[in-house]
Amino acid sequence: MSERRKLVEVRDLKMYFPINTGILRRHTGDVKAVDGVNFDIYEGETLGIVGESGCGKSTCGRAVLRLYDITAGTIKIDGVEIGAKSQSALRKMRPTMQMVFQDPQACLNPRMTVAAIIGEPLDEHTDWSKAKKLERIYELMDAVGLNRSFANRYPHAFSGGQRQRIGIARALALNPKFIICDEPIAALDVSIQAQVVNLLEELQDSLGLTYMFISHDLSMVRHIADRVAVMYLGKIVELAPRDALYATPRHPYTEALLSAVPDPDPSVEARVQRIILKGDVPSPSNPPKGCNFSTRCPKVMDISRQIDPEYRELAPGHFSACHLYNDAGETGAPRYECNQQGEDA
Amino acid sequence: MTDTAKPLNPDEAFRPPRNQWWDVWDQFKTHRGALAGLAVFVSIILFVVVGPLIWQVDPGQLNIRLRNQGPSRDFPLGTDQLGRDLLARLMYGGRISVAVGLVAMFLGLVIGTLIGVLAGYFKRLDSPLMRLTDLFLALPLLPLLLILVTLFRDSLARTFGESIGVFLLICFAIAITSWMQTARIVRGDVLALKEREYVLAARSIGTPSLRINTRHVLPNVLSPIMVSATLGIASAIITESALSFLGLGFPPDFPTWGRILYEGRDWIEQYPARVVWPGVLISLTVLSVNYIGDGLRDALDPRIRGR
Amino acid sequence: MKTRVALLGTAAALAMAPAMALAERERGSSGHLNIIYWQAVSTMNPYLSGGTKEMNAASVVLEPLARFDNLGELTPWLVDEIPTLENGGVSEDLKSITWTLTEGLLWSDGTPVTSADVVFSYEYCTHPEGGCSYRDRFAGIERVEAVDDLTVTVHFEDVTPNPYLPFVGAGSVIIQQAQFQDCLGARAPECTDANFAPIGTGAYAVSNFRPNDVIEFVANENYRVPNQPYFETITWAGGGDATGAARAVFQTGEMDYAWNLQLAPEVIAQMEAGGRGELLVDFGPLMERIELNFTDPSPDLPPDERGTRAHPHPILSDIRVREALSRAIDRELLTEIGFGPMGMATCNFIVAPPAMASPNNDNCLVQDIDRANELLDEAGWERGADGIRVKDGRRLELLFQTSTNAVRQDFQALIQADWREIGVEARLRNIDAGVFFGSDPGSDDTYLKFFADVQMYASLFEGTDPTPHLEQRRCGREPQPSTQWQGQNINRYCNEEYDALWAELNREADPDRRQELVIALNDMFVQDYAHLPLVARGRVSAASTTVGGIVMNVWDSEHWNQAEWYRIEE
Amino acid sequence: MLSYTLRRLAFAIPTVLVISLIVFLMLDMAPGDPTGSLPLTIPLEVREQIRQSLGLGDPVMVRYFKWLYMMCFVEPLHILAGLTGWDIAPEGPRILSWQTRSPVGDILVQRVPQTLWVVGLGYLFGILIALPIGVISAYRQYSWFDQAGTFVSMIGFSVPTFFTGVVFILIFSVWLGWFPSMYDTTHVVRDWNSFVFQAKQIAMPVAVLALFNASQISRFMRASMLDNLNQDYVRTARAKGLGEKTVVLVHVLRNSMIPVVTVIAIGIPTVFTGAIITEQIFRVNGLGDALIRAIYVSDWPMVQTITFIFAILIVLFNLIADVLYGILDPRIRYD
Repeated sequence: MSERRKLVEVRDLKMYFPINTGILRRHTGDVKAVDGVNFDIYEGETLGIVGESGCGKSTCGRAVLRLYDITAGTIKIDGVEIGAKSQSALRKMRPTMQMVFQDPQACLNPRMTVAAIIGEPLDEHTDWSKAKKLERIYELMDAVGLNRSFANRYPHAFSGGQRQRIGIARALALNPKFIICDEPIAALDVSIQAQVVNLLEELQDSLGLTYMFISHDLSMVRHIADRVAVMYLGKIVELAPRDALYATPRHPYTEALLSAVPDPDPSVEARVQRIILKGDVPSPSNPPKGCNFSTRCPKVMDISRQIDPEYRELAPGHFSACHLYNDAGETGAPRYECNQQGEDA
Repeated sequence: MTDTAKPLNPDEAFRPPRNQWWDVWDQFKTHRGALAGLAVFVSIILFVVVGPLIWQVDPGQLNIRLRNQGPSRDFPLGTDQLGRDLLARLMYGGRISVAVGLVAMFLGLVIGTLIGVLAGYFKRLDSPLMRLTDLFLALPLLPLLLILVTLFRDSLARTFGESIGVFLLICFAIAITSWMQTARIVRGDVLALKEREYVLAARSIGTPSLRINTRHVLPNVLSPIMVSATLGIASAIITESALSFLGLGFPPDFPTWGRILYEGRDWIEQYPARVVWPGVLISLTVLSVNYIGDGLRDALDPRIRGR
Repeated sequence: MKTRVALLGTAAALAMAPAMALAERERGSSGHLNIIYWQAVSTMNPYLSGGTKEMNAASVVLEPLARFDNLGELTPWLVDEIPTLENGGVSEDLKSITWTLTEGLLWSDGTPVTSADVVFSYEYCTHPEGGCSYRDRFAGIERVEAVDDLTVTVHFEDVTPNPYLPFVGAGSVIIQQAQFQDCLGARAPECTDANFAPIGTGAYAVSNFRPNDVIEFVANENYRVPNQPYFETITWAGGGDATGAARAVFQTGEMDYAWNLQLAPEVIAQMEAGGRGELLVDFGPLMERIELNFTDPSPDLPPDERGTRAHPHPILSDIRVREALSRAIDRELLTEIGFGPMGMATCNFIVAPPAMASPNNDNCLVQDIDRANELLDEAGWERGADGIRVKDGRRLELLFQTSTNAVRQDFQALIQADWREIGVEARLRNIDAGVFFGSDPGSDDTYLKFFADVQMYASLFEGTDPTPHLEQRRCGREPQPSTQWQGQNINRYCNEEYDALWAELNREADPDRRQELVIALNDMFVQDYAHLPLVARGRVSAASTTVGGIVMNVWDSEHWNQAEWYRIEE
Repeated sequence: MLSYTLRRLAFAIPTVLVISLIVFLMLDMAPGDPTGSLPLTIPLEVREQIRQSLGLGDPVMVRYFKWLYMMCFVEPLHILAGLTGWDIAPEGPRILSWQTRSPVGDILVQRVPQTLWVVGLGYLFGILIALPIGVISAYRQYSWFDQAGTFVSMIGFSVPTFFTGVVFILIFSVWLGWFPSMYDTTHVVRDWNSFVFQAKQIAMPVAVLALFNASQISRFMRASMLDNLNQDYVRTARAKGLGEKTVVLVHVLRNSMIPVVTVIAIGIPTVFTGAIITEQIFRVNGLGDALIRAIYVSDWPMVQTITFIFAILIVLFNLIADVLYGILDPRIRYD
């Protein structure tokens, strides 16, 4: 594998939301939405982020774009450290990194026309003439497959898929290198989902984009992502190239997630043994001691309840944070039957 | 570069979409009370704005020999104790009363919206500004107004002249004691709007806070603001009248509806018209504005509009 | 001797009017009386208030040694006779007066009234920390001496031709030493019980007092006239407004007596038609006037010279202008509009008592626009393009200020119209009464500073002697920076002849000569057009037709003879 | 909930203090002068002495803290002592009204009953009228009753009380002679006749206030009922076969009352502040009347004290309303 350029480097990213209680509103704790996350994204690839709702993946995405003021950590995008930059200093960086949002209805200002929405980044970052801007807007509309004649309409006149195209056009307006897709298809009908995903893939090919693709839909991630990170309760528990992850998951949580994905082949589907997780996701304001997953892990060990497992590279490019693989880390050999179970399947 | 004035779009298929205010208007039209209110309010505005152009009588013109006249061709509503034409006084008085209502409402709205947006959008300002709002809510309003008026009337009158000084003072006093509801409503809406994805989208684009507010937040809190605007006009008109009625509003040689009513109170038995006309005008204005507000509330509520 | 003659007359009148009643009426036989003061009474201690309403309410309870009757003549009240030069009560050198209390007088709590109470009343009001409102009544007194239990001598520092100020009239009452013993000086306001329910010698005693709300009185069991007062109880309500008070007497009959009904004449007339009550009007020294500023109030002058005699007024220093302004005013019309039967157009500075009012100045009563125009033409003021006169590039424009008050604003408007006819422009301004009549030296809007060209207000004097009132117009008495703008020569009038004549009046003891001097001073001031008298204002009250014995009195409290009021039986 | 309440209370105290300071400083700047309302016959030297005796010589902050101490400590003890007869009244100066030269606290004690009676009854009747109107209007939305109710309530708060008050006096007092035009504060209810008199004299001011209050509350009631009538649980209740009466009066009404109760609680302080005009017109010598008269004669200690009391009432009832809302509506929980 040739040494690819790292476009995004995230180190120990933390995003806490403070909780104030009591008569004096003292700071008594934090919602640890993102609690020490590390990953890189290589130029031109798609990193999928999966996890249950509430695990912090959207927050993570927004934190990477510095839509929040992060609690700790560093974020380097295209060689520039942005973790501690002020919002006004960030402004110049904005064209590099863009975002496509989850809810195509909510992400468009209902009181602006399509042209105005797509043109807003241009208004902010260029001093082009109106005509030039309009030309660019038409170009973008063509690129995402919207009829030019819709330019003066308001968002409420469009279907969900069309709205998402508007959102994508807006994200593309400034020729970004890096786009975070925050569950861009979650709110769409299944028939539309494929269209949008295909559009994203086409654009990636033609424009050389880098994606961070956040989703809870493992099959869709499998389709689009090059590498996949699994998040649980504010932490990345496993990160691996797509095929490695889907073939040999090295974290009980990943296994549980994968076992829940329906297989189109009924014969396979019939044989699948679902791993049913017990209990609820603990509150991110009060994560359990030791491993975050220890309260629900089917393979929990005593050590899990005491010590937070280290996030380590088990195989080249395959990272995991689980005590199960602590000793076998070098060989990648399974230590317990859990992996055999996977092979059986 | 192409000329920006040139039609940019040769495509004939372009039809500007229907502005959504038309939808609001369509819904508004179905509210009969609101339509009637609008008609009455427009007539009152015409009465006080255009009226004096048609009925060119100086409201301050004394006609001592013709005082306390009943309705006649020269004085359609009669004259007061100094022989001033009641119709002309009502027109001019209405100008002031309505102007106070509009200006005070506008001021109150600006203050309330500004504070609401700042508090809702900037987390750091939220707590202090909301405490400030609570503080103002806790101020006893009428007494405060009375004190404000007694305190500053003369110094302002000196700086700006009698009429403008008092006008400014009263508008300001009413505004400063009535912005809090607007601020609270706007803050609540902004807090919700701020989390909307299109605001996040704008942030991710790099739109600065000021423009996020003017472009994305403000237009979307317009409907609650509109409703509190109509209520604001009504209460400002009543407050001004009440102040004049307590003898603390505009100076006596300044006809406002509240003043005319106050002065007419002594004469209510001999000349009930002197009390009834200003009273009816105040009530009608407030009533019509309230109905407009009612209709607007319904029309701006998408849940109702959908029905 | 005039005083004595008057005394006899009054005594006769007093004896005759209720004579028939005296024979049959018993104390308390008339039951209950309702009085309404729309400006409510705030305290029962007149020394702490200074307001007429408080003085009136207190006069039912607290009494002076002598009162003025309805004709303005001195009447012995707690004494048997008025001390004079003739009967030896007033010393030959005019430096002391000796009063002898009627024997057997009792306070309403049954204890005897002694000369010590009189002395104490003096000490109470003159205490330097007390803030007594009637302090000036006791000015110029060297000491007050209790000669024996019933005799009091007041020693003046100087020759005092009019010794009838201390302990005379409703504002200078005798309070009980026993009750107010611990209330001297700064402690005065702390004695709430005493201030709200003073023990007095009057016909009634307070049974309940709520400040600014209501007072309830019961007949004084120890009142010196055995069968008086006729009313058993009085409810003295406060609050509402003048219209409501008038309505309550004239129309609904809820009230028997209403005080100070300054309402539009037509309103009163209409209400009176209800027939349940009648209007009581009498004229005292209260007069509405326009003061003309003799000094330049221009804000361009340095602050310590503005409005001082260092800068004579650029327009009003000319007597022709002043006369023209006076002649242009239609006083009869003002009276008709503003006061109706409750006012009288006048051209005098001293309008009452009748004997002191000058008969020489009636020429101003009729508006004379032509003469006014002539005078201004003579003075060199030419009509400009807009009808306003101009001289040497200066427009004949005057800033006209007064307090905020419906009648005054009507007057301003009318006078503005009158003056416009002779080419004078008046810019109108009205100032809140609390500010205008306030004494705060920091405010530029007080009538004392008079930073305007002309101003209108009403003024009066206490009692029947105009000497102090005339003194106000002496040179050097004007408000100025060096006196912190205190002083009563409001228009900064200065005339040596006037000062000399006043000095003569101040030394003169002979009543007839005094009268001549007062009229001469009045004429000198008025004929100089130093200020423009407008309307003599009457005191206006309303009484139910079912109440008898009321005698309106403008020289003392309206309730001076409260004991003699009675219910007319059908 | 408790912590929320305590925190709100903790904020309420500085709020009230800041208000009192603001009002105090404003009054201190006032151009009016307590001697301005004295007759002109009182000479100027005497006026200056009166000014000094009123304590105007001290610096502002000294006067403020003196006032605050007396307001928060001396006056309440005196009032308590007056009510209970206990001997707890502290020695030393009290807040003195400039106009009456008597303690402000005593005057307020005299004034409160009138205000409570007249204005309180006006509010109570207003609520009693408003609730059924609101309920029926909402239940029969767009019926003639609703239209009429809407119209009447619109009239109710569009016609200022100073207009209705004057018209009422003219009609019922002057023309018909049914009710007295002036309120007698000394009247004591002893028997049936005196009760009838009391009812008569209180009727007009109460009616004016009730009309005004009813119109506002009925609007809230109607809106709240409408919100609830469209909820799913109402359909469920009907589907279960519950009687219409039970559905509306038990289920809907109970839930609709939640916001209305808080609106009513918030409105209580306006009972005191808003009735100034009504008290003025009907000559009810209550708190509002005391306030406006004090303003007319520049009796600042009185104005200061009454505004302070109003501020406390407003803060207190806002707090009560919020807490009430939290208790009544389980969905709302603070913290």
